[in-house]
Amino acid sequence: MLSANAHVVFRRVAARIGVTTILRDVNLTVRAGESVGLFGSNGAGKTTLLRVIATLLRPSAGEAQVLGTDLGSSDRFSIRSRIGLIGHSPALYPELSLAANLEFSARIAGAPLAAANDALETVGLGQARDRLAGEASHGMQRRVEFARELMLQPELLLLDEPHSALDPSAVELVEHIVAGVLDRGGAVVLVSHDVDRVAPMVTRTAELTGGTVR
Amino acid sequence: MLSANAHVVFRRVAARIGVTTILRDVNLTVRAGESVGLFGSNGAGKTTLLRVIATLLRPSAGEAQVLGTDLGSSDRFSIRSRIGLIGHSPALYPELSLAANLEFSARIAGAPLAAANDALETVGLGQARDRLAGEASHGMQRRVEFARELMLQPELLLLDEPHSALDPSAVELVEHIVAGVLDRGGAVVLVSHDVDRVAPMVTRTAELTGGTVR
Amino acid sequence: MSNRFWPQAFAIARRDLDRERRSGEVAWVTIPFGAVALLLVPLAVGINQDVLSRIGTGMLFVVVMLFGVLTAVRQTNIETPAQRDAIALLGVDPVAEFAGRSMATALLLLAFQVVMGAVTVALYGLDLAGWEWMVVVMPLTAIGLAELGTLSGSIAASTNAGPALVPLLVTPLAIPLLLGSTQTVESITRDGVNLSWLVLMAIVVLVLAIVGVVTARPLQETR
Amino acid sequence: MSNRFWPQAFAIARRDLDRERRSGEVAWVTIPFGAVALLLVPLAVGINQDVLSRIGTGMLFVVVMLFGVLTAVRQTNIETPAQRDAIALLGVDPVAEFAGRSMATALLLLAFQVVMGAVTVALYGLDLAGWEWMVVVMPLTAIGLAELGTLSGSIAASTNAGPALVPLLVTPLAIPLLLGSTQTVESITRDGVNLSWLVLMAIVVLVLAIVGVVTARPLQETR
Amino acid sequence: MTDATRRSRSWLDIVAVAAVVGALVFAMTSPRVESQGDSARMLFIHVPTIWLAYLAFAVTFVASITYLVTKKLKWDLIAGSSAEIGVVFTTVAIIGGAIWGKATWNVYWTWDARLTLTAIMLFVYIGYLALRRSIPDPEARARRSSVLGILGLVQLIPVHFSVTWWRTLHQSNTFRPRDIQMDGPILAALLMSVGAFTLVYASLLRHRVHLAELELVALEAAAATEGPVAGDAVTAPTIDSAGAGE
Ligand code: HEM
Ligand SMILES: Nc1ncnc2c1ncn2[C@@H]1O[C@H](COP(=O)(O)OP(=O)(O)OP(=O)(O)O)[C@@H](O)[C@H]1O
Ligand SMILES: Nc1ncnc2c1ncn2[C@@H]1O[C@H](COP(=O)(O)OP(=O)(O)OP(=O)(O)O)[C@@H](O)[C@H]1O
Ligand SMILES: [Mg+2]
Ligand SMILES: [Mg+2]
Repeated sequence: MLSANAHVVFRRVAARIGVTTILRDVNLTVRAGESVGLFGSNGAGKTTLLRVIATLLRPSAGEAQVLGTDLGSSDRFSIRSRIGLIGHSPALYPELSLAANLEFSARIAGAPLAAANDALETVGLGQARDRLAGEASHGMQRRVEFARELMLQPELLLLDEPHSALDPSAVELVEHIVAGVLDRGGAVVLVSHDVDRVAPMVTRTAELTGGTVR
Repeated sequence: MLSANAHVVFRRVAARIGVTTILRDVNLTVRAGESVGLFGSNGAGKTTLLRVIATLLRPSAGEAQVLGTDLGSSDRFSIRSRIGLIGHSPALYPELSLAANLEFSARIAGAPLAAANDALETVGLGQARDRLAGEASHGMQRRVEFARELMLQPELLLLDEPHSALDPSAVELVEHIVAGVLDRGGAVVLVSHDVDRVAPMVTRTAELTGGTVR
Repeated sequence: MSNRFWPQAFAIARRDLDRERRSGEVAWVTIPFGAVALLLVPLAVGINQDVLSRIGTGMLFVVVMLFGVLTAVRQTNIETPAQRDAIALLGVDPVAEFAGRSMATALLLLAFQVVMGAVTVALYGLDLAGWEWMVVVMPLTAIGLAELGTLSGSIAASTNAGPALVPLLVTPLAIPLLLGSTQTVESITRDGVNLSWLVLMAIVVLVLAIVGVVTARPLQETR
Repeated sequence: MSNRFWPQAFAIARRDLDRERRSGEVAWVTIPFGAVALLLVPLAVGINQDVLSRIGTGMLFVVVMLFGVLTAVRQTNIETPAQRDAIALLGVDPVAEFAGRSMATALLLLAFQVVMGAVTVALYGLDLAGWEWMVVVMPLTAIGLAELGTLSGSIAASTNAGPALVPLLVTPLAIPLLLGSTQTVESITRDGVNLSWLVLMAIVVLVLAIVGVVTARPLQETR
Repeated sequence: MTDATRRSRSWLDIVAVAAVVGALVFAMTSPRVESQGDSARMLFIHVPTIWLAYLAFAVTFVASITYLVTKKLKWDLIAGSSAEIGVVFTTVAIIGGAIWGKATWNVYWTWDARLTLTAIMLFVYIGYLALRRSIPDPEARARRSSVLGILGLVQLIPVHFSVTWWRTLHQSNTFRPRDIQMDGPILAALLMSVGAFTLVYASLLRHRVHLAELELVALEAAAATEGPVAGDAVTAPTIDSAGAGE
């Protein structure tokens, strides 16, 4: 019953990369309509936890359910398209234009190409659409990633230090995208080092230390 | 006379990459003991300006002097070792350990290896010294870059969004390193999107719009 | 197979070809480099028209294979972890990814082979009898190598050794293709059409396609 | 030449060798790949011991050159713009950088050549008469190729074309080295010691060193 | 591990060693093949080792498939261990063949298709082992290498049929193994030798799988204990605020 409307349910989850243990005994529940701010010092494992939630890294122990699906089972691939992740480093193809990058995402996800264009306008890159991603500034690349998630409308959105590289006018994008997901009944996990900035847009905060969430 | 104790003197400087003009008519003076906060929207050219000041990109027009040396002349190479830059993306070798990365910098710059160790301790990575840079978290990599500049003690320090990826305990590093440079009679140019955070540590701010500094 | 299979496969293929067009790796590096290799052999072994025309076809396919492997694995090598994560979260069907990548690489390899074939004919003074069969041999070689490269790429992706391992995995496995292509051409010039080598190649291509399709999902699961 | 020249050059060489040790590129890819290439040629060109022992030395150096170029340029290719900026601001002497990179690459290429030489002797049944001269030929080839690779790498880095250009620049220039090495060995097995080819190689190596040293600074300036 | 399994393992070792000794003694005393001299006794090492390599790679193939179906790690350990032994046997067979070649053909290596393809088969499985080495996570290693374990077996086909194929399609200017006439005693010695090497294979495989299981258990134990996690190594910077300008 609990898990029915909880987007993320982790019980004593552990994660390893190779032989290094990074997370241990992580308990975390994120319900629909909730946005959780996740804090923790450098190297604590925040990015790793986001990758586990995103099904990109398999937990090595514990029970983990995301969007009603067990992360240990092979069903986890079917929920990938419902999850959005904006990570530290831009995931664009430097040889393609900003528009081409977004259109590629649209084609794979089955979104209309017009949506890609609209999203690019929304993040303020309408006029820079033909610039190569490799020649775009850091902030422009981040904005394209926001455009991607605006276009794809994920049910579960994971943000890793979303404010970095965005200028003051673009910082609103973070609140905008978080609000959008929550309005649709989705959930957000937001990693940040900047408590003050994040506070207004999260319903709850959690701290990651010693490989576990407190 | 003016330029004698000014670390950066730019008059109507322009910069191009390929055929794209990015900066135009930039006037900027940064005196010894001064730290300048540089703001501007995404894609305005802040990173490009830092690279011009760092002698990494030659100005295409105007007069530019850094540390008393004309950037048009080939003397500009002799001042490179007196300039420090912490950029957006980490400049580490992923196959080498954090310590090995720092020791490489020390060897090239002629600093004692002990200094590399001390700097690593200072930034809180003493126990992670043998971790590969490619396996270190984003914030850990940034900290190594701070350790490098702490070790090298540049006269002119250029910081591109220094706060990003640093956890609250490590954010002090920014103030610490800026204070260190200013105390030694150096100068700092600090690019950021976070006016509030930067305000206490800069003596002056400048805004980059339309390819020029206002 | 979902109804998004083909759109996804074509989107992947198009992305790879677009990236190649911008970087010009095959056009500007692989092709000239392969041509130089073909040029160097006569220079290094001493020029003797007789020996040359005898080893020509063989050298052609050795060069095609070695550089083909490099091309095939490059498509995987240039992918960053962040890009890999992003495409996974787009919900790409791993089978469509296999198909799309293989299509793009096969096209590039076909172009490479055509140019190398022309260079070999010009340099080694080959007898062109039976070369019409190249119309079948070259695409089979291209598809087979592309499938192998894609498959090995996804096996080696995100291991510790990373893409460094791929050529080691691909090259020995590509030997049946190499044998098939040289032997087809040789057998044809000697005894007229002998289809058994072609059939071997077709079987290899088919087996690789099946393995690629069947293992796409299990391989994805390990990421 | 500053008094920090040698420390800097050694630091650069050490970095390159350390990175190679961690990634194992030469050990795990280039060497097995080269060995497979040597193994494939006889299979592809048809088996004939006579022809083989005749083309053996030539094939050895073709393989050494092609893979050597790949190794030499790899050192440049794997450098990111951020890494390049960082090392520039460490105040590295461009001549020391040239020297350090060339040293590291030359060592790797020497190791590669020794293994490939052993493989060729074993596989092609070469006559070992005169091979003691390899002690001179191999280091000269290694140093020459390494210098060429480093030089072309820094030329490419200073243009927009990027690393894609490098093999294209290196390979034609490497032909004198290739000729020198094969001809030395051939002339020795034929007529006994004939030093003129060795002298040619030494001159090429020296000229490349001078060009590298002289152009290091101007090339840096274009960045 | 029960006493019974440990006892059966050491029994297997003893029987295997005894069988090899017995087979070799039998082989050495078997009648000479007049045309080839004593070097022909290489047959009793060369042929069993390559056949056992075939068997080892076939076991890898079957175990890989079984792993993919059952997802039981034990099968992956069998696949990996068997491939390791197969590589050793292939190497022994090639070295044995080369020594034999020196005696009969007067060269260690020649461009027979079979020799080349055997060497390439060795490369395939060296690649397989290199892949395994580069994946620390047991499950990921199992999935990825199983694909290669399956594909690798394809190489056995050209190796085995090379003799036939090249006889019809290629001038076969070298020795063809199938032309040897096998006398009864030689055949018997060969069969004994094959049997003995099979026992050696079985015993090696058991030891290797056991070792791999121990490694796996140790890895799981290390992960389960309350040791430090990766993040513990990062501490707060130690900035003494007074010494900012040090
Ligand atoms: C490096 C050299 C050699 C290699 C790599 C090699 C490889 C092989 C292989 C792979 C087989 C297994 C064939 C199969 O059953 O599928 C085989 C079988 C055999 N080899 Fe060799 N061999 C070498 C040298 C020799 C020499 C020098 C002789 C004898 C003069 C020889 C005699 C045989 C015989 C009698 C068999 C068993 C008959 C058969 O199954 O064809 N081999 N060898
Ligand atoms: N591939 C890897 N191999 C070994 N250890 C790794 C690997 N990747 C990450 N780690 C370690 O795992 C820990 C957690 O990394 P992670 O990137 O999740 O930290 P984080 O909380 O996001 O830190 P930051 O705030 O700096 O981004 C780090 O200590 C890191 O060194
Ligand atoms: N190689 C290049 N070729 C063409 N244009 C480029 C190139 N590099 C950067 N630009 C353009 O120059 C402009 C300035 O880029 P720069 O990285 O300096 O911006 P920035 O002010 O640092 O932005 P941000 O806040 O996003 O980091 C951008 O519009 C960018 O697209
Ligand atoms: Mg992180
Ligand atoms: Mg910037």
